[in-house]
Amino acid sequence: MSRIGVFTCHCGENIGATVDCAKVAEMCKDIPGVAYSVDYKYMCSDPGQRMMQEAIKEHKLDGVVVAACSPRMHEPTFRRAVANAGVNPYMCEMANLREHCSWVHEKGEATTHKAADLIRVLVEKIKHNEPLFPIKVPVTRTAMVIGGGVGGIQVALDIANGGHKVVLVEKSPSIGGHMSQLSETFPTLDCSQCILTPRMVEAAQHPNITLMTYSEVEKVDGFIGNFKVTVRKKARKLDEKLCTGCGLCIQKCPNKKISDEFNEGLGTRTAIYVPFPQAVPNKPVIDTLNCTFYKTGKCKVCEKLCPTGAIRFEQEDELVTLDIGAIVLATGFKLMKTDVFPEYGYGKSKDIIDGMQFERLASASGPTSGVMKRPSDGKEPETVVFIACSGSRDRSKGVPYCSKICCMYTAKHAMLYKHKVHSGKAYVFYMDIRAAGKDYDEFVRRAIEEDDVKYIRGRVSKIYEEDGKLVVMGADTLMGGEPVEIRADMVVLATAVQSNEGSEELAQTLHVSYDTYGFFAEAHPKLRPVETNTAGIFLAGACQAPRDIPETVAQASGAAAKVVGLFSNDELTREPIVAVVNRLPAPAYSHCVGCFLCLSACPYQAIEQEEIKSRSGEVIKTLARINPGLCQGCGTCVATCRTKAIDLQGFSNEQIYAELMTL
Amino acid sequence: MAEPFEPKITAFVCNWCTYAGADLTGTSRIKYQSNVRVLRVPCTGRIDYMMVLKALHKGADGIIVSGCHPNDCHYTSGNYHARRRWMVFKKMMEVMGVDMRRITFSWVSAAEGARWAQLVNEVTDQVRALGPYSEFRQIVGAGIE
Amino acid sequence: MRIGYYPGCSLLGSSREFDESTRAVLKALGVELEQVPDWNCCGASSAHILNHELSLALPARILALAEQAGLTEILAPCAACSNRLLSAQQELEKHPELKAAIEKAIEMPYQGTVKIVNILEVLDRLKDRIAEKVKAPFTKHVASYYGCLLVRPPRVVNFDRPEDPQSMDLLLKAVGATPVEWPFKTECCGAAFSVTRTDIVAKLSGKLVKDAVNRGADAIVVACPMCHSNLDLRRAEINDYLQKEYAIPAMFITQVIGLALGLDPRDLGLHRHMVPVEFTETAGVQS
Amino acid sequence: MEALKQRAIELLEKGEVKAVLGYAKGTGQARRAFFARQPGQVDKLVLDEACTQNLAAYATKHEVKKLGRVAIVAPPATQRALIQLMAERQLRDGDLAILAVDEGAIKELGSAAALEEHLALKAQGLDAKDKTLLAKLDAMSREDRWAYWQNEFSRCMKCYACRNSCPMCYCEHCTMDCNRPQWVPVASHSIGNLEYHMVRTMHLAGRCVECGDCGRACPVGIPVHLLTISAEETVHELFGQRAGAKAKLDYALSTFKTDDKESFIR
Repeated sequence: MSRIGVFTCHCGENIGATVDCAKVAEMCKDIPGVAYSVDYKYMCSDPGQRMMQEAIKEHKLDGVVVAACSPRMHEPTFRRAVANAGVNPYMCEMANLREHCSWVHEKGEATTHKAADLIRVLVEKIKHNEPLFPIKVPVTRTAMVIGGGVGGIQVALDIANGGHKVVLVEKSPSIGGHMSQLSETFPTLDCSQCILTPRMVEAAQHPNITLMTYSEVEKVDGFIGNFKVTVRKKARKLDEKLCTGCGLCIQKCPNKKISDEFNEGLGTRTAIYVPFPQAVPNKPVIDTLNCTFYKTGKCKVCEKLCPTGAIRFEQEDELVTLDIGAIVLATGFKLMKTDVFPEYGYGKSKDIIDGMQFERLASASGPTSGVMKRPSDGKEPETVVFIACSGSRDRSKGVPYCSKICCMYTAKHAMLYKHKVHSGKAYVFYMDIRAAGKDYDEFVRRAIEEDDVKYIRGRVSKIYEEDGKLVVMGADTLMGGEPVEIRADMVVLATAVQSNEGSEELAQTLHVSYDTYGFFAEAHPKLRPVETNTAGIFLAGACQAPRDIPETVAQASGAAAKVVGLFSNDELTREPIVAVVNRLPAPAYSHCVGCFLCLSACPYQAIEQEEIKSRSGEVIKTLARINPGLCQGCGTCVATCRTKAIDLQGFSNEQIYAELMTL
Repeated sequence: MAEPFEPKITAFVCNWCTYAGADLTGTSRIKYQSNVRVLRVPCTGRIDYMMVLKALHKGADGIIVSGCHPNDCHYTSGNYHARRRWMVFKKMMEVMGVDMRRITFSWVSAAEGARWAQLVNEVTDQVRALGPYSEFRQIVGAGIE
Repeated sequence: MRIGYYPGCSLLGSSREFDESTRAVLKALGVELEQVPDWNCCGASSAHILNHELSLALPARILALAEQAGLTEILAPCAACSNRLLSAQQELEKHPELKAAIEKAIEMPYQGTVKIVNILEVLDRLKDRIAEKVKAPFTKHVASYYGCLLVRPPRVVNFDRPEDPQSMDLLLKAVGATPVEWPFKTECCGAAFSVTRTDIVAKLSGKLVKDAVNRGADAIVVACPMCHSNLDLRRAEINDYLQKEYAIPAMFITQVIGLALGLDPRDLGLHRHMVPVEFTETAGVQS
Repeated sequence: MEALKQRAIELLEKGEVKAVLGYAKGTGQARRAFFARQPGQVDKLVLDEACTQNLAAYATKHEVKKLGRVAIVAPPATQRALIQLMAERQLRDGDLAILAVDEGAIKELGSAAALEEHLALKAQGLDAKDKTLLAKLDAMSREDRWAYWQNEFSRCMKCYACRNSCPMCYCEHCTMDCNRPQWVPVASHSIGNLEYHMVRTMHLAGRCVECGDCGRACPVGIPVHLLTISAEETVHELFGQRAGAKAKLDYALSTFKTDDKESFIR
C-alpha cells in the first residue's frame, strides 16, 4: 500500500481565496493510499518545503502530490525538495490548483470539488509511478565541423579556444569556402581575403584543430556524445608530409587549360593545382580526370621535378573512423546557375554572368587581376545591368524564398564596377530592396546617391543579343510600368542561393531533417536555431538558409557555444522521460513483434533494431530498441505500438490509465 | 427535481502548447466553466485513442484533444502524427455511430490563453446542450462495472 | 484520321487563307476534318473581358456541340480560339457549380470530355508523314513566331516551353527550312490593337519585322490569325514607322508546309496576302 | 489447376520447398488449408470458387516458419497480405515461393520485387455485396448506425475468430491480452465488445488488405470486415495509399504530410 502525502498550497490568496484549501486537505485524507494531507500558506517557501520534508520522514511517505501552481512553474522545485528528503524525485507530482482552477473559476463548491478531483487523479497516478534515475551518457570531447568556409572556421576556432579538440572536414582541397572567392565584402568594402586568410592560418596552426581537407563524411553512427564518423580522405596523389608547397610542379604541369572552379570558369588552372595562392593547406592535388598521366599513362613531369619526391600516383582514398562527441554542419550554399533562365537566353551568352563570377572579375587575385573586362571579348563594359531576384522569390521558375544576400551584394557589385569604370553606367533591376542590417541600408543609399547606380524597380522580361550588345528589356513599375530597354555590355544575375550539392544525402547520412529545398532544418525556428532535431548535431551558416557573413559567423559562435556547453561535463545528464521497449524472459523476450511500424513515427531516429541471439549466435528475434541518448520523450511511438510493448517513463500506460479511471 | 445537467468534460493536452496555454489563461485570470478536467501528456503524439475510449467509458460527455499548432510541435512532428491518427480515428468513430459532436480536436498554443477559455466554454455549452451521452452510458451500464 | 474542326471567325474572314491552307494540308496528309455543327463565337477579345459567365458559356456551347456530334478531339487553328476553349474547359472542370449554371444557360449537357488541340500539335503528330511527302523542300531561313496565346499561360495551354518554344522550329526543319535564332518568338505583336491603335501595332510588330530581317530570315512563320494580320495587314504602318520598306512575308505554318508538299499556292491562299510572297512560284526550286 | 499441381510436385520433388500450402476439401462445400508435404499429397489440392481463406495467416506461424521454405497458393488478397507482412518484417523476402493465382492463371513469384510488380498491375476492387452494405451504412443516420452496430455486437462473444483469421493479426501479445493496464475489458459485454472492435479496426487501418476473412470467420455472422475495410478505404481516400502494395515500410499512421487536411480541427 502506498503512503502518499498531499500538500495543498494556498499560494497566499491566489488559491486560498477561491478554493477552500483546508477542506480540500480534509477530503484528500479519505483517498485510499493517502497517509498524510495538509494545507499551508506557501508550499514553495523555505518553511513550506521544510515542513514537507519533515512530513515525508515522519510519515514515511513514498509519494508526494503537491497541489499548488502549474508543474511548468515549480515541478523542479518540489522534486528537488522531495529528493532532499530521500524520496525519488519522480515520485512527486503536482496538481495545478492555481492556473487551472482557482484563477479561472469562481469561488464555490464546484471549484473546491474540482481542486480535490485534480489531486485525486494524481494520487492515483503516483501509485503507478516508478522511481526514475537521470540518464547518463558519456561524452567524447572532440567535435567535428563539416565544411571549412568562414562559418566552419569560426566554429572550429571557438571550440578549439574553449579547450576542446576539433576535426574540421572540408571537401575541397583548401579551407576558405565561398568567402575566399569574394573580392570585397559589404557593407565595409574591406578585402575578403585580407580578413579571412589570417583566420584560415589560425585554424590550420591551432593545436586543438585537425584539418581534413579534400575529405568527405561517409558514414555516421551513434548518438550525442558518442558518434562514430567515417571520413573519406580523397587521394591528393601526394605525400602531404613531404610536400613543401614550393609550387614547382604547378609551374611545370603541361596541362594548363583546365577550367578553374575557384574562378568560376573564368580562368584556367593546371592538372596539379592548389585552388588559390593563399590556400590552406598549401599542398596541391592532382585532378585525375584531367591529368595527362591518368588519361594516357604518360607524362609524370611533376614527379620528375618534385624536389622532395612527394608525388604519389598510386595513392588511394583512405577511410578514417573517428570518435566524435558533437557535430556542427557548416556546409554552406551554392548559387543557381545562369542556364536555367530561358528568358535570359539559357546563359548562352558569355557576358551574362552570376554574382560569384562577378566577384572573380572584380577580385585583384582574379583572372583579370581586378580589371573590369567582359568575358566574351575582354572589352571594358560601358554599361552593366544587374538583375536582383534572378530565380529568388519566383514560384514559377525558381525558388519561392528570398536569397537574402543579393540586395546587398548587388549594391556592392554596382559600386565596385563604378569604382573601377568611372564613366560606366550601372543599372540595377530589383523587386524590393531588403537591406536590413547594421549599416546595410546606408550602404545601398551610398550606391544610389554617391556612386550614381540607377535602380529600376521592375523585372526583366527578356535579354537578347543584338549587334554585340545585350538588350535588356524590362519595366519600370514606379513609372507606371513604362517599358525600359537598356543596351548593356554585361549582365550580372543575382541568382538564387540554393542548398549545397549533396546536402540531402549528407542530411540522410546524419539523420537530420531538411526542408523541401535541401536546407537543413533547425530544431525550433525561434528558440533552437542552431540545433538540429538530432541531439548533438548543430548548424552554422547558409546550410540552414541563405545567410550573409556576419550572420554566419554569429551563428557559428552560437553553435560553438552549444558544443562547448555540451563538452563541459564528463557525462550528459538527461531527463529519464524516455520511451522504453519492454523486455520479458525467453521465449517471448518482449511484447514487441518487430514490425517496426514505429520507426517512422520517431522524430529523432531513436528507434533501433536489436537482435536477440541464441548461444550459437543465431538471430532468434529482432526487436525495437529505443536509444535513450536520442529519445526526447514525446511518446508518439507509444501510441503507435499495437502490442503496447513501448511505454513512456513518467507518462506510462498504467499511470495514464489510473488517472483516467479516476476522472 | 433533478439537478440541472452538468457535463463531464475530459481534456487531453500536450505539455508544451495547450497546457502552457491553459496556464496563461490562469495567469491572465480569464474565467471559464469548471467542468473540464485536464490530463497532461508530453505531446499529442502520446495521445493514444485508447485514452479517448477510456474517457468515454468513464462517462465523459465531451472530450477535448488539443496540442501545438502545425509546425510548432516541441517534438517537431508529434502533432502531425497525431493529426493523421485523429483523421482515421474520427472516421472510424463515425462508422461506429459514435456522436462525434462530443469530441473536439483543436490546436491551442502557449500564447492562446483566451482561446483556451473560449474553447472550453464552447465545448461545455455545446455538450450541455446535447445532454448526457446516455447512448454510451447505457452500454457501459450493460457491462459489469 | 478524323478530327473535329472549329474554324472560328478569323478563319472565315480576315484569315481565310489560314482556313484554306489548313484544310488543304490536312487533306493532303490524309486527315479528315469534321466541322463542329452550328458553332458560335468563342468569346475571345470581347466576351472574356466583359462578362465572365458569357466567356464560359460560349466555349461551353461549342464543346457541348462537339460532344453531341461524337467528337473526341477538335482542332482550333486560331490561337485565341484554342486558348479560350481551353481556359473555359479547365475552369468548368474545377468548379462543378459553375458547370451546372453554364449547362442551364446553354440548355445542353456539357461534360468537358473533348480534347482541344492547336494546329502545331496536329502537325507535330503528322511530322513523319510530312517529312515523307515533302516534294519541294522549303529551303529558306525562317523566323518562327509563336506569339503569346499559343504557349501562354502555361498552366492553361500546357504546350511547349513558354519562354522558348520549339515545336514550330522542328516542323520547319522537317520541311527543309532553317529556323533563325531570334529572341522574339513569343514577343507581343500588339494583337488586339490591330484595329484601334495601329500606331502601337506598328511599333511592336515593327520590332519583330526588323529583327527577323536583321537575323537573316526570308519569311516570318506564324500560327495565329492575329499575329498574321499585324505582320501582314499592317505592314504599311510598320514600314512608315520604321522608315524603311520591309518586304519579308508573313506566312502561316500551314502555307509553308503546303508549299513544301507541292500544293498549289492558290489553294493555300497565298494570293490573299498584303505583303506578296514573292518566292512562291519557284519555292523549292530556287536555293 | 493441373499446372499448379504439376509445379507443386516439382517443387517438392526437387526439394525447393518443404511443403506446399494450399486448399483441400473440407466439410461439405467448405475448403480448408492443407499442407502437402509429399509429392503424393499434391493430388488433394483443390482450387475453386470456394477457396476463399487467406492462407497468409499461416505464413507467420512459428510452426510453419520452422518447416523451412514453403510454397503458398496465393489469390490476390493473399498476395497483398504477403507483401504487407514483408513490409512489416514478419516474412523475409524469399522465405516463400508464392504461387500467385489470378483467375485461374498461375504465376510463380520468388521475390518481394516480383510480387510488388505483379500487384502493381492489378486494380483492387471491393466485393459488390460489401459495397452495397457499406453504402447502406453510409446512408444511415448516425443513431441508426450506432444501433446497427450495437445490435450486431450484441451477438459477439469475443471468440476472437476474426482476429485469428486475419493475416495481419500476427502479434503474439495482442492489446486484448494486455492487463497492465487492462485497456479493454475481457468480458464480452457491450462496452468490452465495442472497444474490442474499435481497437481492432484502428489496428488494421492502413494495414488491412481487404480480404474479408474476418467477416467470413465470424461464427455469428457479424460483418466485422466492413469495419476494417472502411478504415482502409478512409486511409486510401485521405492519404492515397493502400496496404499490401509495397514491400517497404509505408505505414499511413506513422508517416505524415505537413499539408494533411485538418478541416476537422478547430
